[in-house]
Amino acid sequence: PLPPRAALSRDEILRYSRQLVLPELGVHGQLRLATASVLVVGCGGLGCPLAQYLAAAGVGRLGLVDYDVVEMSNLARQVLHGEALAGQAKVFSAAASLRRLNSAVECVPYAQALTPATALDLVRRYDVVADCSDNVPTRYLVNDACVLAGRPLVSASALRFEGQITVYHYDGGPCYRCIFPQPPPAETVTNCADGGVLGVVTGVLGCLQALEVLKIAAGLGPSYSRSLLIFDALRGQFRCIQLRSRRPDCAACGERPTVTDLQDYEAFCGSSATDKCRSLQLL
Amino acid sequence: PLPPRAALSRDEILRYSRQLVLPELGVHGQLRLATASVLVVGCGGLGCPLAQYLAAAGVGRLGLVDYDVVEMSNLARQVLHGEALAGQAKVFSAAASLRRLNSAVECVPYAQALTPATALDLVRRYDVVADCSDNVPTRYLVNDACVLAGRPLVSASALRFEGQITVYHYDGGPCYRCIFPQPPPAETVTNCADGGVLGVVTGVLGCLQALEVLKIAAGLGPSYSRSLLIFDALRGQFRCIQLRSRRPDCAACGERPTVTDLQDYEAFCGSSATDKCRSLQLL
Amino acid sequence: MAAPLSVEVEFGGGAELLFDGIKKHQVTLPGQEEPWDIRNLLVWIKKNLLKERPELFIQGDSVRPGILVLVNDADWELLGELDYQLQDQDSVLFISTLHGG
Amino acid sequence: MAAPLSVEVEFGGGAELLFDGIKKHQVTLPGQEEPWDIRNLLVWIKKNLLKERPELFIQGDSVRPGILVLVNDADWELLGELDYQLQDQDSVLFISTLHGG
Ligand SMILES: [Zn+2]
Ligand SMILES: [Zn+2]
Repeated sequence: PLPPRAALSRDEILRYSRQLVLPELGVHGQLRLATASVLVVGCGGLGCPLAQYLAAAGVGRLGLVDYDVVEMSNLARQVLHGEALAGQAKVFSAAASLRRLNSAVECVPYAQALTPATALDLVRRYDVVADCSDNVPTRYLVNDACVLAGRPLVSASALRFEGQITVYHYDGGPCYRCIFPQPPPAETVTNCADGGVLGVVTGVLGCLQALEVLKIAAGLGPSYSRSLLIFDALRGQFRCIQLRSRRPDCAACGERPTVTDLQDYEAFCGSSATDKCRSLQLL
Repeated sequence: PLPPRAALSRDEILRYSRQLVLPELGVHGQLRLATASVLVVGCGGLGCPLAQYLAAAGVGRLGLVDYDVVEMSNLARQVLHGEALAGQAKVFSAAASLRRLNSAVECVPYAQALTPATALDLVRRYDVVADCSDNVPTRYLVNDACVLAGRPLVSASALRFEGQITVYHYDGGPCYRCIFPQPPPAETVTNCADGGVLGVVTGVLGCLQALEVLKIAAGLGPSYSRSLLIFDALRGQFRCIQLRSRRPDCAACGERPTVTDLQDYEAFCGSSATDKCRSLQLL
Repeated sequence: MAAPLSVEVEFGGGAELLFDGIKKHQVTLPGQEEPWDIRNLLVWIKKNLLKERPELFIQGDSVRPGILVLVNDADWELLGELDYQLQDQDSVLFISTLHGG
Repeated sequence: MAAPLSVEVEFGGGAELLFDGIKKHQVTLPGQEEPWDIRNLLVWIKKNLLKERPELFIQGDSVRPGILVLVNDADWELLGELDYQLQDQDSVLFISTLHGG
């Protein structure tokens, strides 16, 4: 966590003037954003717009985690990267773009996969976590690290023309394991390479995810704790569904948790957190 | 309009592979995008994410209209610009960012206000128009130009924590004047400088606007013709409301239109299309 | 004699700023001789909810240009505008159009 | 004897791909001795709507892990899961969780 600050500079007042005049945010909320730190897990289709709008809004520190390098097939949705940066680590490409937009935001690139060995220590260094990853083992890993470290988790996902977003482990609400105690069978999971995705759908979801992070960081509270917003881009339909409460018998956040350390999530899920060439599945 | 194309290149197949595998889009849809041209009116909070995702998706030509220059107070939401470009025309700053992302997209910058003298000729050169402007006279001007030129208009707006999006003059649906035959009294109109806006709200709306443009350009059809999607970012609520049909007595698109040429929209609305320092109003 | 009606009146797009910033109002309209229509509702709102600067909301006997009126999420133009007769449990939304970007 | 029920069955998040890509199904469940609950509905879906690869949707007598069941937009866990007794005009949504980004 960053040290508290008493006042905004003249430059900050000018730069953030359009949001400072919002009574719900104001100088108090802006100071909270300026001293907030957010860990962005994944700098792909969701992480790019998310990091872009968090940096623009003046969040103090952004941790960027991604082991992957920029490929041409990323550029139809991963808008922080550019053609000239193909082959570079995504976190460095993203950090360079964010610096152009707002040099006052401290970007910390982690050019590595999030692993059970590193996740807890990393998550503890940030106030809020955004899960922008693209595979099941990482989603369980991020969840368990957030529960163990006591951090709120804003989680989004997108595939084809659809997107989903919710907030886990916030103010007594459920965690990912409360909703999904068991991982899906590996053969039922589709990734973006196989199933496809329309880039701007990740744009809509990444922006909504940034909004939830900003509201949590500014003290306004999120809208999607205990609920899940689903978006159907072909029909232009949003639908908010009510999720269950925290489960007292949850393995991670329940009254007698069995997940007291991070585990082997690839074994638990029967799939890889980094393999990009899984075979085509139906859904 | 751009000339039709028979096939995608190897590079295009690689770059757009994630969206090519979507059966609703496919090679046919991608070819339509590659030969589509979109006029973006305003390179501010809406125009930046919109142009970013249209360029990423491979739209053939983007016309960028804005008379304004980049200021530091823009950067909390106008994410295509950067600190180093303060003082430059927004259209050049935006075009440079878009070129970094996708050099195959032809960006045509128009560093000028859209005026009754130029609008019709400009709109006629494009297939779809996105209204990303920030004032009432420009919204009537863009509408009338689209009706006279027979172009669909995707219109979005944002203020404070709220956003609205709809599609005008598409497939027999209403135009802006069908819904708003008379302009609002000038003293009831609030701009972003006075009322404030949270940057990521323009991000959400700009992405939804890009989605509607892409669906129209690809032949999938929009979702918000004859309806208006309203977004309340504080509550996380989307609501889709049903609008009236086209009015037979509409001055622009009706059976006996009185708007047969573009007019003096500043006089019609009693307000300026370029004045950035209007006095504070209540709403 | 029309029975009392329970109606949800909502404001959005900034129109709520004329109503103490409150977006949702659960309203009970008293029984009266004539049926309740939107024309009457506007008079009732002006008297009971709208405390100052009514000209920013009302013009003549209707709403000012730039405010959309939605009855149960449908444009009031589809339902007869001022003459629409309110039903119990109806929701009426007044939304100010945004122009910012 | 339970009367026939008219129920909306919806699939999303990719689950619709097991049902010819059709998201919304208006379904009439015939009258039967026992009341209709979700357990029975799953059997009915397997027999009448789900033509191939049932293991991608059903596991044992429930849905497979990773599919959320929503009754009238609320998590079925709030309503008794498999034992929830369907009402006429209920909407039941089966949504496959997405993991892409
Ligand atoms: Zn839990
Ligand atoms: Zn019209």
